[in-house]
Amino acid sequence: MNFFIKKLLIVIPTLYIAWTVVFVTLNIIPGDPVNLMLGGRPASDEVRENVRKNLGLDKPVFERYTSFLINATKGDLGKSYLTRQPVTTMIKENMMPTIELSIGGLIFGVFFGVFFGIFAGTKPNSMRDTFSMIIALCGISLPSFWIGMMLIYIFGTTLGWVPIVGEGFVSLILPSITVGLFFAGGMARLTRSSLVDVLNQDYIRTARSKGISKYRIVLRHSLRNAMIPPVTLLGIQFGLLITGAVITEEVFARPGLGQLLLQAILAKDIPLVQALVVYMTAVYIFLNLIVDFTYGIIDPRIRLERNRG
Amino acid sequence: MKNFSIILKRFLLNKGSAFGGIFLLIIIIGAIFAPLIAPYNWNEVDTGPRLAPPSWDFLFGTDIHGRDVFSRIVYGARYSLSVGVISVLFGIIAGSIFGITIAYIGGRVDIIGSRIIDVMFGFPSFLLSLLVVAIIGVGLWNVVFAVGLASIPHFARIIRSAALQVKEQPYIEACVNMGFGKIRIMFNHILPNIFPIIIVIATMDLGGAIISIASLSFLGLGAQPPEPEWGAMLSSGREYMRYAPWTMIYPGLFLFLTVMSVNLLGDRLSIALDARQSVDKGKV
Amino acid sequence: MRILLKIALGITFIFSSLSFINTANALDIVFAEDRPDLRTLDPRITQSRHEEMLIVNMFDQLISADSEGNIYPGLATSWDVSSDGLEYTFSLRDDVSFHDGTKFNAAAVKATFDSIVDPETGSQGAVDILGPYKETIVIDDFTAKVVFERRYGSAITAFTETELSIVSPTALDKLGNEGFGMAPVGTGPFMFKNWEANKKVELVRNPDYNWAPEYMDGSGPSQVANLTYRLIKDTSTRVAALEAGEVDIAELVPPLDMRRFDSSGDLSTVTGTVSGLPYSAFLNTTTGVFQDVNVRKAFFHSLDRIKMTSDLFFGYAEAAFGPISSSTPSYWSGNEDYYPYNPEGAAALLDEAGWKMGSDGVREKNGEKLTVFFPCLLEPDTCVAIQGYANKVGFDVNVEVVMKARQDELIFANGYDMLVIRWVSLDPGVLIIPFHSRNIPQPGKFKFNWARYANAELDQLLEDAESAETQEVKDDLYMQIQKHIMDQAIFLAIHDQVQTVAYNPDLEGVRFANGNWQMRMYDVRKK
Amino acid sequence: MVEILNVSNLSTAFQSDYGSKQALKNISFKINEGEVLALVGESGSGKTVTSLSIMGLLPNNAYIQEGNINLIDKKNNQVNILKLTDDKHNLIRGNDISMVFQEPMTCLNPTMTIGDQIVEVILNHKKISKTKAVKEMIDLLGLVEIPDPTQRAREYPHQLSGGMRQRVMISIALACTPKLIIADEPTSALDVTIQAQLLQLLMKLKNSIVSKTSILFITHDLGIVRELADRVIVMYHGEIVEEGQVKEVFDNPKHSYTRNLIQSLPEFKLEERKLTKKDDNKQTKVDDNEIILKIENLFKEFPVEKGFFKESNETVKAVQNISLNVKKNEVLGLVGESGSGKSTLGKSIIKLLQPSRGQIYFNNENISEYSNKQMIKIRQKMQMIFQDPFASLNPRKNILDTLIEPILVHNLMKKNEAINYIKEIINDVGLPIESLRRFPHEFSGGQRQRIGIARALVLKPEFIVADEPVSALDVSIQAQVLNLLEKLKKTYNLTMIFISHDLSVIEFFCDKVAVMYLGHIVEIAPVSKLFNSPKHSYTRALLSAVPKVKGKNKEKILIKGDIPSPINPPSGCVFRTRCPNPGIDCKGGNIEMGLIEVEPGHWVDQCCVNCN
Repeated sequence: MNFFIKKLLIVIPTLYIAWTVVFVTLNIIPGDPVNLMLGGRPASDEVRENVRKNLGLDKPVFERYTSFLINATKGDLGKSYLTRQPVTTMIKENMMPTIELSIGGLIFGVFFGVFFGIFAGTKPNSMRDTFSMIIALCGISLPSFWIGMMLIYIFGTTLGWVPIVGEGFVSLILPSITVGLFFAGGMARLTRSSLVDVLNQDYIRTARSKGISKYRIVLRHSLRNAMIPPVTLLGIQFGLLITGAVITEEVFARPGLGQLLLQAILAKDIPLVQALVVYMTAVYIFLNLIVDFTYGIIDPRIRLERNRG
Repeated sequence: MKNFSIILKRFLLNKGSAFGGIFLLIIIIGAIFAPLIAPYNWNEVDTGPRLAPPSWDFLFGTDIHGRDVFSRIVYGARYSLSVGVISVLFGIIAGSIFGITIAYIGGRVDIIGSRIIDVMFGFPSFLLSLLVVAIIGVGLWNVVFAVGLASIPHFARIIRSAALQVKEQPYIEACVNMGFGKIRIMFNHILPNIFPIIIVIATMDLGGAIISIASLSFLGLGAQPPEPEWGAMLSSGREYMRYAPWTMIYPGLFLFLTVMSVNLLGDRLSIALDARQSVDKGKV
Repeated sequence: MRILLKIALGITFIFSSLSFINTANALDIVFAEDRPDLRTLDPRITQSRHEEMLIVNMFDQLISADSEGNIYPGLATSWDVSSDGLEYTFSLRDDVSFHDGTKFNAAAVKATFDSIVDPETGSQGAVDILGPYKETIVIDDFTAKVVFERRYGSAITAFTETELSIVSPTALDKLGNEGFGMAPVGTGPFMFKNWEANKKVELVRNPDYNWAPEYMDGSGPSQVANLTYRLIKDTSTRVAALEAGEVDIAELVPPLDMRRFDSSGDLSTVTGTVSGLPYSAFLNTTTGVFQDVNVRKAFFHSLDRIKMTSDLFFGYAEAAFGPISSSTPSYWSGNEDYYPYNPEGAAALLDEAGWKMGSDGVREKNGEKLTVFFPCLLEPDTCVAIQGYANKVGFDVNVEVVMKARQDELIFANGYDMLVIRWVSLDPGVLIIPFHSRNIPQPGKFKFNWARYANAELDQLLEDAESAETQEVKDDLYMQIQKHIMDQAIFLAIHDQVQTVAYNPDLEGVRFANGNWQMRMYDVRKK
Repeated sequence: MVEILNVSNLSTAFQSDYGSKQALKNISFKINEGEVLALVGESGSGKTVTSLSIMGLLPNNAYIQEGNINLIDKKNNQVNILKLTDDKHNLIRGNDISMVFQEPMTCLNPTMTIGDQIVEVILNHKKISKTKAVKEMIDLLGLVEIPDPTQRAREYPHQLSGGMRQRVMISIALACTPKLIIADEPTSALDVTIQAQLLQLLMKLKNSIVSKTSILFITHDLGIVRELADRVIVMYHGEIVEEGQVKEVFDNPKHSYTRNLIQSLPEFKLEERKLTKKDDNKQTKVDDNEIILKIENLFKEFPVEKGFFKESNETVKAVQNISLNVKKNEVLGLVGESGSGKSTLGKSIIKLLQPSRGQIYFNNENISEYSNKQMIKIRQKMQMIFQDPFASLNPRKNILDTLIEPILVHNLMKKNEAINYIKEIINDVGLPIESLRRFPHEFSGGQRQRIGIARALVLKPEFIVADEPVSALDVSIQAQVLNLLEKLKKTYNLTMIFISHDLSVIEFFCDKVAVMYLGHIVEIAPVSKLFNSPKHSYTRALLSAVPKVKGKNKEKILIKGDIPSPINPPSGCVFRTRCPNPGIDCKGGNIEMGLIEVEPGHWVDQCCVNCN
């Protein structure tokens, strides 16, 4: 278990580095934040000065950096320039829809991905292999915003089966498909190729030499070994979920972190962008930790090496 | 040269790459000879009635400004393809140099290098390109640079692992034994041997790059009016989706078919060149 | 676990909402609002018409005006103006109370107006509409006297504007300026319930509301029990939701859908030509190619505004010519004879100004190209249409679709050649905002004179018009103002603003507020 | 003799991009009950394809053209295997016929415990309860001499050594006491000493528990055939060229291919040389030459990479305190099993690896601290020949480029002058001139090794390290390359270090031999002295483990257990844990290692000097 404690310790410096990188890049952005913040309001020069002071923009960059860091440890990530609301509440407000969307996308992606992967991998170069691989290829070639719009057009407006705006579970179906499709394509291709690799391994030939039936070989021997690369892909592709969220929320006009981030970047709302980026990186690293954990379960070599390590 | 002819035969014979190849050829020819193929000037307002449905003289109908959608798609091919290729080229060249150097020099340089890659991998590449666009401003060529930059960690990681494998080979040790310099070994011996992998991941990622650039244009950050980039066309077509769906369907369809054929070629190329190793671990 | 709970809740919600819809008496209306990024619901601060769409139904004004602009008693039963036009004495209704129970009286009026002019409040709209306000004197509980520093011609119409609605002083003290904006308390027919950022705002019926203005059909509390504003930015999603019955009323419906609904009759429609500044473009007179008045005139001549408007709006909006729309009081019909569509004339003007046609179809003058940088925040398709026409005569218009933050930045940096604007106002007095020289924006001072045109004679005309005594003097002064603006070709009007609304056919009583942009929902009821 | 398997005119072919290739051409043979039949031939002779055809495990691009295989199964009714459906065939696989494969490292499922993989085959064929099957599994592990079986049953394959895993494979094969066990080169991937242990185990089991079972033993090593098999079949290019009793075939082979196969064995080569050159004066000529290479207390340790920043505290002690010297024109042999550090030593000498400590003198110049720049001049003089012919040439460069590049880099001569010189060298290594234009993949293993040698000679070196130059080649080609090396040694007046794990090759080629074990040199001696009167117990055990075709079957000295981990080797004499007859203080591990000269030119580790 101390492997995971060590891994957790590494998370903090990575987050810190990610946050610093964003702080530096965002400060390069041209445009004076005070102007932007007071954009809408007429304000005399002294008003402008005290705004600059309480934003702490008059202090040199390094001092701002340390003071921001101290507040961050206390959980206060500063206030958004535009809405003057604390950034953490804004994230909390918009978090749920994105989480629902990501989970929907994940379930759709993993389910169809692994299904088509196994369906194709067990009979390489057969009809069903080429068929499912073409579908998987379509999965990764479909631009998510186009497929989203087509889904709305077909199922929403013309057929009217699925509510477009509505609340709750039903309105989650189309967006999850849009986010999940790219995910499913990647998973299917990888599951298939790793299954084919495993079926060519020597220990499969040993199993056959033991007179084990083909069906049992696929289930008992090859599936478990074939699952390692797709799980790795799972870890890396979480990033795609966040990307998907930005576009899908725009197409389906759903509120969420994706929208928030897009508006924040365009409106150069520095504290909000920083908080969002750190939040997304934290989620990304956290999910990768879970993936690492599943490694241990699937592959004894890794588990044993870690207990010793 | 027998080896090369085998690869070519394996590559062409296969029906998948045939479809991919033919479609891509059509797109490329369309892009180059756009002025001849496109019936109208892509930027000509009111060439026909506004939002007219597809008909013989307007194959894909017209958009809100009365511009012929078919001509705009043909000219749009120039943008979408060239844009994708340039951003991947930029990413691949930078990624290769960075990947090979940290792989070959190894030691502390390799550790720091791979930590940088891991941190950059912390950001989803799309988020990275968004940030870059926020800094350098909107515009098609800014987006190209942003997507290229965002793809460097991905390329560097795969090329580094491929270079590490080649570095262990005895023929590289022989080069060291014969007193060759580091640069000569890296670019005269290691690079040619990982070239197949570079080509494969480049083609596989070309599809992804085209989509990312189109997505950024869709969000309004990439191509500005009146550029006929497919992503931007999709975005403006969205307003009139219900009564003029053709302004949205056709640009998206061509974007999809182009990316599909590029991915198909990438797949077949990887099988033909039998670059089994790390690349096949999935389109990461 | 929480997510499972969420999904279970979602399912129950669907069932409940199905059973919910067909209960007869309690009428629930869902209004699809165009802009999600609402910032405040405080009438004293707001400057965005989208926020006012909700505010108009939560507050009342001293004087109430119907959609044609006729005046009726509102919270004030009667009012009389002093001979020198500086004092307005209002006798107020005594049977009105705020949503939080506080009694409505003269003190509330004084508190509201004093806070508008207080810089701490940071008012963006109300402070200009209140004009040369001096103070309010509380004569007795239900009589208040509003005193101006100098004669203010458009005072009466000003008191009918949503921005001058009366707010609850107790709520103001309790919540403070920013808090109030998030949870407003007024006297209007609907009370604030909750606000989910970027998603929806829910209002409920004010049960003891019975001081509706005369022009309303009903009296007493509104028949609408719950009024929900769903914020749907994407037009096609908004219209799709309307057709699918998930939303009862939708604003800013695209013209083509309006035409479809009118012909099919599945949904009822109503269109209002908005008064105030039409959709028009400022030409920056201080930098770039538009410093030369002839180039500006040539640009005006190159556009066929009538054809462009009919092509883009399919007849649902009219082309505009003057700085204020035809439905605004004191509109000068003379605007219509300026700058008809005349591409040859435009080319001649440009040649005369030394801009020779280059080989690539773009005009040049001693090495410099005739480029126009045109950041476009509103209606990108119209900007592209303008670009199409102008480029035909040799301009090279670069359109960049921008967000508000980017546009503000460009305004401060004076980094633009053209910018688009539209403004809802009931009174020609609005012209002082974009054309008076004191309103030229500086870094830090956000003002609306984006043409950056400073002319003492025009300033004087604007100030006199503001304090004109009689309507005739006012009309004459505003005619001279409009003539001056059109002569200098600094303000290119394109088309009138229209508010295209479609709603569920078995509803009636859907009614515009004054200015034809906001919708008063009080009278909505089942047929 | 009851006949249990009858293969009659079996032909198998492979379909590939290059068109179809005939693997077996109409072969027929019989296997009798309880018999050990050896199937011998070089790579590509079709011996493995035969076994896969019997088991029905041919890859999917292979197909059986004609012929049939009749088996008398346990219920002794005759069955034609080729006609069976896959399900029917499964009943036989693992029950009537079972198989042991060549690669121990990859033939066990990494994610299943050893116990489960054995129990699986038992439950698959025997209808018995799980607990009984587990009990049977434990007994089987004991049978194949795996220590502490209950604990091992719970471990995973990656926790066992190659030898142990092969024992598990054997226990799986024995699980259902099959009629026939097919062993496809079971020991060729293992070290000589471990191979000896396994062969001895197989024989023990054959004579005790599974006497009725017959074994089809596939190998390319004639020594094993001599010691193990009753009958032998020799295969060449998919055809059976000779069949008969082992003794009869070895004494007077009828077919010319068999004869050539036996002749080209290093043992016989040595025999020949002894007959022709009586005076054997090669030894003395070298003694008075000056020392070209001198190594003092050389150490090489690799850090074990662990943790986030790869900080490491443990090290792999590959080379420990090596001192030796090589005279001009002398060939020093480095012999030892895998993990003994012989390749690391070779690479450290020519500075491919930077030694941790110790001095290296080349032509009396101390090059141990030289930077890469300073080494460039020296590198010309020291070259290396690599083991794997397929990976030692850059596949993307034709032969001319590979050879000319070093000359141009060191600008020894102009371009055209260099081309002529290269033509000369290509001729010397026995390759046609046109081969210069072609690419490595167009050559056979032997030819590529010749190119590797040419590349080593192109810079006119004085000293060459040959790292197992012939062990990847077939026996017949091995002989040709060794002859070539000997000729070039004279014409180019070279000094060499010859690294190999094959003792007979060392005996044939080298003048002086150093035996290495776990990073240390345990014995150095002239080749004749070492092979006739070995002093160190490890050398003695090593020599006895090599299966011999010629000579009597002398008593084998068996070494127990596996090679210890180089990360923390045993204290004192590193061999003490496996020494067949360790002395008292030697066992205690309190005697330091160090070489003592017991006879002129014959050094032995002091630990072994006094313990026997």
